Amino acid sequence: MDLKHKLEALLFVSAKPMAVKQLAEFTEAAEEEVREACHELTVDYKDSGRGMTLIENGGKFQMVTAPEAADTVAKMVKVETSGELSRPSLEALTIIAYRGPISKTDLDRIRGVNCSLIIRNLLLRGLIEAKEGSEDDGTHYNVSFDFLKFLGLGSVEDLPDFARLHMDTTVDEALADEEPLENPVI
Amino acid sequence: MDLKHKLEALLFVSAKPMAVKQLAEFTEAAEEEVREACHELTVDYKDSGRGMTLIENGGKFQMVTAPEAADTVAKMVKVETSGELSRPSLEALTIIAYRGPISKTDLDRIRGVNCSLIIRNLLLRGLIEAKEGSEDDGTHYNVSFDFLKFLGLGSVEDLPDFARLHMDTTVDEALADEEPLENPVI
Amino acid sequence: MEITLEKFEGPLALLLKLIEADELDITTVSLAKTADQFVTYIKENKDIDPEEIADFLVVAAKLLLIKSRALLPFLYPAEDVEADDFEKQIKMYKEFLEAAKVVDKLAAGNRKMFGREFTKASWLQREAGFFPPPNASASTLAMIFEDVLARLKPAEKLGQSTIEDHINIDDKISHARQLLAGKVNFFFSDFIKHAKSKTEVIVGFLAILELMRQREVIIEQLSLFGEMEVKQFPIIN
Repeated sequence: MDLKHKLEALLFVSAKPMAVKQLAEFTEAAEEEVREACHELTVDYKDSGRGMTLIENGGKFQMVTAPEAADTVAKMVKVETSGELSRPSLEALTIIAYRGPISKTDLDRIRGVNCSLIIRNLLLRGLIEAKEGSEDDGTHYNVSFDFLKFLGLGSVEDLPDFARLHMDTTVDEALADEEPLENPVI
Repeated sequence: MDLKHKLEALLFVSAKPMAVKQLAEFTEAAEEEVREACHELTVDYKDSGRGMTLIENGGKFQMVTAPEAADTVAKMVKVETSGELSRPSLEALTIIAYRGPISKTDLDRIRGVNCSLIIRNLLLRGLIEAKEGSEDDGTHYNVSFDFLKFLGLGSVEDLPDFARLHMDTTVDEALADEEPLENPVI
Repeated sequence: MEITLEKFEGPLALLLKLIEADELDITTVSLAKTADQFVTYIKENKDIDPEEIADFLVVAAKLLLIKSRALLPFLYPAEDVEADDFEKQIKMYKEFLEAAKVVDKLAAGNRKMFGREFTKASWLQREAGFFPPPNASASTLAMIFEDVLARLKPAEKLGQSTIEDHINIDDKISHARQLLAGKVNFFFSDFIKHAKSKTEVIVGFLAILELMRQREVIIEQLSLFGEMEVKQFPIIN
């Protein structure tokens, strides 16, 4: 793969602006080459009317949607952030409310499925917040203050039956009971 | 902006698999047109050796980095260390990939052994997904987008020998003739 | 011959390994030949997961049936549909084993694809967006959490007792020996009268076949599907 398309892959994946220096490091190319290739890519995108474009700011490049696609994207954002929550999403939100702060791994194990996409959606809607933990502790999730306010509560402890449900040992037993997965995680 | 590039913008921003149905809604196009445009986009990407590609699974599309960029992107992205797949897990995963959607009963029959724990672990790891069926149809399993990304496949149909193993009549005969296993244990 | 089996590999994997160790093709004949080795493996490998043992016994029973048909064809005049199906099943399983190797190779090929990182900022103009769902209320949450607890609770216990009930072939053999200690014969139907599951019947049958192999008993069946009479092996001077 040529430099231009390696850069394209990196800029696509990164949600943040990327410094030319970093890009040069990951692609093992000279900074000048990187800058040049990024400019070429920008021109390519414009010429072929693509859905994305590159913007340059203070020596950093970022891939963003083309301004012409703004309306379409806005429609998607609106639909994805409004409306009712699905049952699985409500369940994840509930577990985070009664058991937070909780790690993704524990949430996955309680629900029995991988909850990555659900967590994203709850984050996007501002219903939960991520708290970066230490290295081996990982990210933990809590319901947001906005969401508590929306429910008319001052804190999670005001949730119905909080003391009993929060302390219920079933969850701890289920998490502890868990058979060790084969080969760390299969 | 034409449909193809609107879709490109949506798939870029969403950063997750999007259903054809939703994409059609956001772009105000017919589902068939959307599917076609996504396929065209995939071919465009491949032909010009771009850093991204589209993958397809169960009526959804996701924009991901091209497999050729794997080494470069891996330098930037923290690759989750989820451990190797054990042989039995790999076997079950393969059967689900080729024969999905498949019920647990049919999977058990093909492997000749109860696969409950393996299914559970694959679900937690996000490599397969469960789809609840109707009352007498039961839960069926499919491989996920993460599975395709893990192998670098555009869709399950790109698996070697897919058509033959997917359609293999011996499977159907063997399963049809088999008396229902009375789920010996668990 | 050393054959090792990983947890969850299951009886078909064992069977294929046995057949391949003998460099045989998958045919009814090779299945019949493998029956004894298969049973011996189960007996000698006490570390087969108790949760899996029933699955192994089901296959053992099929193999022994195929073997007995091969040895005593006149007892089974009908076409051997079951053996053919079983043969097909093994072949199909083997195909998927091959496919799994290919999948493993793909995974090792480092052609991983990556999705885009998710951040709120990449979706929203202002990060501070808050979009409450109309269907979430404090009482709904409490109700759902009760559901979650209920779902987590019973799951474990069920499995345990079923396993305890499951059935040891040695026990069945001793039971059969006991029955024969006092008399010269008994009916198979009496032997399995108290069986609680199909598996237990199969294990009972396996026990009798094993005793037959060890020349402790003979079986007589006067008509097709008729009652089987289990007798002490005649002592001939």
